[in-house]
Amino acid sequence: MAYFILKRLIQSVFVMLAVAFLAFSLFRFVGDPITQMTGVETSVADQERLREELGLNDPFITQFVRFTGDMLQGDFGFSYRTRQPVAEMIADRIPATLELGIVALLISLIVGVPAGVYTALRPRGVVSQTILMTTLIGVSVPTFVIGIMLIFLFGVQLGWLPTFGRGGTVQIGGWESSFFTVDGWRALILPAITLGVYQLTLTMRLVRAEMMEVMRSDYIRFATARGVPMRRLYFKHALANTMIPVITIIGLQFGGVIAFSIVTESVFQWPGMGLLFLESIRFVDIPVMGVYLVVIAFFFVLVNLIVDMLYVAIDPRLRVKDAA
Amino acid sequence: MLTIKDLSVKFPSRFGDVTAIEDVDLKIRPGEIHGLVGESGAGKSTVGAAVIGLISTPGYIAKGEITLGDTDLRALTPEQAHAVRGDRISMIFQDPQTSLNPLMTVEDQLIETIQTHSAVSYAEAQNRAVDLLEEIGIKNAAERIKSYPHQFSGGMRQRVVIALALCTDPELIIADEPTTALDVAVQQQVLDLLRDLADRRNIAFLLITHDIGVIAQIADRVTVMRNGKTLESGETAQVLGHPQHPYTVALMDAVPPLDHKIPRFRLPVEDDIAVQSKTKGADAKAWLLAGEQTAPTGLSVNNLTMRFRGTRTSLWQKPDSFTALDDVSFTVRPGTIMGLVGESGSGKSTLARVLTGLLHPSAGEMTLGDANLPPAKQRSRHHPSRRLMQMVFQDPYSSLNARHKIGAILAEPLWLYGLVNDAKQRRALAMAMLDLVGMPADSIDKYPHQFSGGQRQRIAVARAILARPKFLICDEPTSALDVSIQAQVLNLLKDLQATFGLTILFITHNMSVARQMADDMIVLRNGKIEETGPSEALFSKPAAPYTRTLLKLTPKMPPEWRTA
Amino acid sequence: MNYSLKSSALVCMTVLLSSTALSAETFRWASTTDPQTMDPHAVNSAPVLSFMNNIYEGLVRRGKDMSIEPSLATSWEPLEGENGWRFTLREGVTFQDGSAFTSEDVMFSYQRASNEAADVRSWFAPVADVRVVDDFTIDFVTTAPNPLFPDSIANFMILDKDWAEGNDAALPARDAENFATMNVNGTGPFTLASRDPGVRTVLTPHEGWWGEAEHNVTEAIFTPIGNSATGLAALLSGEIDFIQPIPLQDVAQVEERDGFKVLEGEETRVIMFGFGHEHETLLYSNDVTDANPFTDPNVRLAAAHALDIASINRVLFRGKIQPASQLVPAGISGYSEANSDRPEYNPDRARELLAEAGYPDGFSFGLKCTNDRYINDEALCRAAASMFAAVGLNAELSTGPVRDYWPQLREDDFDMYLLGWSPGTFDMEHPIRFLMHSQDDEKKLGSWNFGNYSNARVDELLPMIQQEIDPAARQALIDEVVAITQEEVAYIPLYTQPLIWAAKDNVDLTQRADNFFLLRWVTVN
Amino acid sequence: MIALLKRNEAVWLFVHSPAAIIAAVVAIAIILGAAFAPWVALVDPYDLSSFSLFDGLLPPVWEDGANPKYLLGTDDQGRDMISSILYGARLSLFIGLAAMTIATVLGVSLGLAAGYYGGRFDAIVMRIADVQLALPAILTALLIDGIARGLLPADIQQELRVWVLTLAIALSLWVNFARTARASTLVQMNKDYVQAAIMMGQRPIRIMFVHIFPNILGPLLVIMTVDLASAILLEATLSFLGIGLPADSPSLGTLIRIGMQFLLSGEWWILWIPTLFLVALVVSINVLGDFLRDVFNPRLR
Repeated sequence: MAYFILKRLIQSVFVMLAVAFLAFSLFRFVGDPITQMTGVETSVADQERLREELGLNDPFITQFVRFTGDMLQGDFGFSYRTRQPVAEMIADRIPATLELGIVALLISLIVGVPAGVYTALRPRGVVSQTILMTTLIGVSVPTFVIGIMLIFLFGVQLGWLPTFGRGGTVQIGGWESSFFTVDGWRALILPAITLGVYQLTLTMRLVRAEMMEVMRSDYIRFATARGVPMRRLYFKHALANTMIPVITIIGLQFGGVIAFSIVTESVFQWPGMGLLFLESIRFVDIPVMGVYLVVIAFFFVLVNLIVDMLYVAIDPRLRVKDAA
Repeated sequence: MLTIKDLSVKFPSRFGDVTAIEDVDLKIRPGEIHGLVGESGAGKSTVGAAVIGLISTPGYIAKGEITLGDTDLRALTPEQAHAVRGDRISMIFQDPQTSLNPLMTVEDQLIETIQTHSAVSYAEAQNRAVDLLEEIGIKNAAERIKSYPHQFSGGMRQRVVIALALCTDPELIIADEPTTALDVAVQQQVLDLLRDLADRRNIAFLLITHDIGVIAQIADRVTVMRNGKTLESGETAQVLGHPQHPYTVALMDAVPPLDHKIPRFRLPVEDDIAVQSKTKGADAKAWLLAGEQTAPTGLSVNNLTMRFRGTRTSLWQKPDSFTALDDVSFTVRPGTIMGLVGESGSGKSTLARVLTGLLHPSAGEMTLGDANLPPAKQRSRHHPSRRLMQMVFQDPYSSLNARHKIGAILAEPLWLYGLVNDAKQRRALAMAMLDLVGMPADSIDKYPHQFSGGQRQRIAVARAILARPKFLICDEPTSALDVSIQAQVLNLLKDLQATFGLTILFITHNMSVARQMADDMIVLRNGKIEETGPSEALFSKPAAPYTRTLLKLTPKMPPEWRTA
Repeated sequence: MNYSLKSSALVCMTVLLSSTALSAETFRWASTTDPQTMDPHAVNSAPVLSFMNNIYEGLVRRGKDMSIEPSLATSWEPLEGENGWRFTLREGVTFQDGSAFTSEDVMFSYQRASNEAADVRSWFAPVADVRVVDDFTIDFVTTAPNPLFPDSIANFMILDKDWAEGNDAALPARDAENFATMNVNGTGPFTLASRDPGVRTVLTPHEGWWGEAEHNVTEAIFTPIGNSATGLAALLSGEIDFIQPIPLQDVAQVEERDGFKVLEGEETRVIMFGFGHEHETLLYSNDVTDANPFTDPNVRLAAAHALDIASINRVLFRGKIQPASQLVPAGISGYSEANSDRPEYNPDRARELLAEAGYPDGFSFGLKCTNDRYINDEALCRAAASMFAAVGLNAELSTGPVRDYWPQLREDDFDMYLLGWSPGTFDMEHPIRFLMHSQDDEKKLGSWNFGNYSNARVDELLPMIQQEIDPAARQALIDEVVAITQEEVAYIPLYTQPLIWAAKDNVDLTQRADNFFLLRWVTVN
Repeated sequence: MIALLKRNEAVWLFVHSPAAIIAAVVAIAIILGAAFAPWVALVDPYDLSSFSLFDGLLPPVWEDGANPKYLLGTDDQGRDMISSILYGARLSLFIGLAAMTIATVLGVSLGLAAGYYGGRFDAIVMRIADVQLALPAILTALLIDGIARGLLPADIQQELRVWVLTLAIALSLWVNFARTARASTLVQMNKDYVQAAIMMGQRPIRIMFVHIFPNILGPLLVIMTVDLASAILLEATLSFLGIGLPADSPSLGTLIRIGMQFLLSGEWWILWIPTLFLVALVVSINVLGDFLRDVFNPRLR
């Protein structure tokens, strides 16, 4: 168990380093930060001096080693755009993105899992077919169109929900949360739905497929033959077994959810990491872009570690090894 | 007690309804073990499913009656039917590996079943569960009950399955191939348990199986089914000892006896491949014989050891290794059949894989004919042994590439080994070979899934023979086949061996089959050779205690039943 | 064609205050970009300078009509006996932390803003020396006569010396933040209450401000909203009171709705096409690879005749742009009334000119454009390319974000390019210095003249314009430059970009032509 | 009889699935329209002289002020909407198909090899896949976009734009194929026909591509359709974020991005007609994917 976790950790470190390398090497090509940092009237010589000061003229390897080295020491550098420490900027934005991602994920689970179970158990029903078709259309509409439509329907026409931002937030030990105010929740609804729609469909279809597979398994047939109550059969026996592959995919997707929140955040002016990232691209703020990528990779790695541990929690076969 | 009358089950399809079973009649009395025997596709499992009301969708009961005691099972609402399940009728499935929910402890599964059907407290249910496990022979039940299914061995797991079927004290248990996935020793224990339960608790069993040996051993009465119809029914000794229906007669003929060796299985005329025209087959035969006119080739193995490294689970602890073959030495005489028997996990298949170069042994030497046979990593793709040694696999469903036509499958050894370089010739030869193994020539443009298991196994044999091998490894070639098909394939192998002077290593778990095929025998257990020697001597006077046990446990029929 | 000057064009759009009883109001507004920093010397960009003008003040400031008026200096006059200006400072001014404002603060701010670390130091290129005369008098000595110097430092904002030095912010932050990046201490009408960069910035009135408040805002909350559709939705749903800018195609929608109004004006930014004047050959041509037809003024004129500004205005800009004849819009000081005609739309004439120049079948060339810098920039270029194609000028259009754009222009990687220019000093001299004078790195002239348009007479005229004090004589010099550059088609000036803001009906505010939005002119009714 | 049954299984299912038929009709219509756009379309959006700003912002024929020449109206450049959409679909489908093909070839080769060889090679491929997974699609596209900007000379960048975008999308999709191919290969590796081939001494390349590949094609086909749909959507999303294609080579995504400007302005057709078109295309591809899934996994029916 400990060895298993350790192995995953080593793999994770490899993934992180690789991402850092890619992030760093590729973002150098995004554009020239200097022209974005300086005004119209700044002379070329002044620009060149700034370039030298920032070390942008150093050889690539030197820059990468400095970048990685600093990062390992917890020094994430300063933003070219705002001159603030990148670590602080990103840290300030993490709660917004995470809360959005988590709520989107929860929506997708709370709606997607029961819908998947339902459509698996009544595959031919009219309701099932309607659900399947609706969600199919749901994933076929680009996220940004869904977002804008929701804003204009619920924000402008009906005026029920805010159109942008996070609403009221509460600081809890450095974590700025929208979970504790009505305003915060109201502001969360639309972006979370926008972000969750795709995930919801994915979850639903996955649960459906796995559930249908599980329902055909011998142990479900045996449990039926023993007269185990249907409700228990579906939710205790079948669903638990269904969740094992579902958790893996959700884990793999969570990184995607966080990254896809770039689109949602830009549509809803949601002050998360994605929005910061987009702004940084516009200003060629290389330090922020690099750290953002590494943070995304970190979340991916972290979520997958958690998934591995969840596995162990759900599946007794992975817990001990004393099978005959 | 259970009465089935004129039962028909149909499955709607786009070509109209397909009848799965038709006009089935059956009666089971309390405490009776009723064997329902038949080959695959006979519809025996559908009968069981119909009784417990679990016919897989979209099948439905077209007509007939099913009554359990006074209850008309067909008249029940779905809720009532569900209440009957487990309470009055229970079921045991074939594979104990898959019939238990892997995520729940045995205790949870038992208690949930008990509490579903009787209003007892949790503690009481718990007590009953422990008692039950002890009753069916699980030691230390109070502790073991907390375990998860994967923590039990195969035989123990099947006991747990039986306990689950039993825990509500049903009147009838439907056992669908309950021992097929088990080794003989465990099979024997489970059969004993069933017999005991029938006698002591007066539970009726519907024992569905394809294994006539099992029926012969414990069934009180037997019903023979074929193509969805019941052919014959009655006392076991009556039906099997004095079969009336021609099909039952043929079936009994195809069962390999354990106590003596027969030269060929007697097959119903229309099934016997020997009758097929051999005009084209003669071409193939001629081509094969025209190959190398060398003497038969033997094989010897010295001190072969195979160790598997376990998966690493700890940083500090070295992973456990598992010894699959432990210092195995033997010699297969040229032109003979060596039988290799053992239970699952004995190392039989590992041995085959080491010989064919799929696994690299930890130690030991192999010699094919006069030449050293290099182990896997040193055996190049072009080594002569690649051709000289061929293999027939257990599962004909997976040994042929489902996406390749038969023609391509058969032509493969011909071009791979450079035996025939002209594509047209290859095709002609492949067709001739099909004829030789008793398959119609138009099979060549079909895909494997268009054939039955037995036909596929013949194709697999044809492919192996087309390489002009000198040494053939048959790894359980008939264990996935019905008994009558098994007889055909065994006959075919014997014919080919005789014709082409092949040397064969015949691997099987079935002592009776081994007796019919082998000239010499090896008994393998836990990677070690228990006993080896000429076949007749070994079967008549087994020296090793293990061999004796195996022979004792193998179900056999009273000699007087034999009609042959 | 002669376009008359719209009365409201450059003069501000002021909505008069309707009540004098100013009640306490929270005012929320949004714009597309967040000011990167709270340090008024660190970044010379419009979002920062506009925003910081609410908090800090300069010696002079611009009024609602862009005219220079006293701020921290009450008066200024040319120095006697040498080049430069003497500023008399306002007395009794306090910074937001309560400390008093003196000439030492101005001196300190000058040193800070002209330091290498400051992005605004180019403002002080003409300054030779600064001398503190007494607590409320300070002299700026310039290297040459500089009549426009006071105008050029309207955005030069004054920090408190003690505060900056005491907080290790004596120099603007360069590669790391310092105290002044996130904190302020100005003399202006508002002060920073809280700041969450990129999310929310809250300003509250500075109680001790020396001026008389024209606003009734008690709290002002700024949110950057990058997506224009979202921004508009936020306004229409009532979550914000004011947004700058809104897309011009949405003007009709906003106007139609009750409770909202659109403020339209004209920015000082002129959009134009430039040419690679000194390229020997075209870089992106399939047919003409051995010459650069754009070196011929007639070819450039043909391109100008090919463009149908009226259609562009009607379809792309819904009638909201003013066609431009020169590089500053009418109303800016130095605007050449004498040269206010622009080449008319005449495709036949364009074809003729091309034929005369030896290209009867036209030729292909590369046109570079931004897609995120000016209003409808990409659509404009596509339309222009289509119009060019109609006369045989086949433009290979290449559009990209501005972050890649300037480096490409600096590397001379274009045949023709799009550029927008807003004269920082609100005087014609500014575009002459940056866009028309030949490139001269040493003197820092012609630094945005990417195609290196070069005319010896123009180069000669620039210093004369810079030093001429007499307005009429100066205008004559400028008229000559404009005439030359029009004659030679140095650039094709297209139009003046519109300014379109939207607000709730109950908000009164002032739209200044430099697109600066100042809270001190806001009232919420 | 069984042969006939099996062979016509797909056809039979298809004929009995109205959703699949409708989807196929829609998809084929769009694909044909896109393929023959140069012959079908009224104007060529790439030929700047074929349209004029004079015709800009005309509504569809059923609205007031329409020009019957332009059935679905024109955009702000005066381009016929139908022509733009056909050319847009052409480009979107091209990018989608090309990205999917690259992803399939790359992913399946790596997945097959990883499953076949196992051990260290497998571990390396899977770690690379992890890294790729840790860089979600949008970010991959941004990175590729960035590197292309940096490495390619500016004059060919514009022409290679489509390919850069295609590659970016392909790179974000290949992992899916690699993981599926690997998992399926591992299953096939345990099948005796593969063992037989190895035993016979066949070349690994042949075993992988001639023996294993046809057997893992089913699940791959399903992923291919699903990924074709996501590739098209991803292109649209990237264009929305401004890192897709330039406005003069409009894909459906670019058309939608441009249309977003007219969300409120009254010219609804510039946004909603391409959007409707995109949704119809993606839905029909997804429905066909579902159908394929059913064909290959009859148990889920």
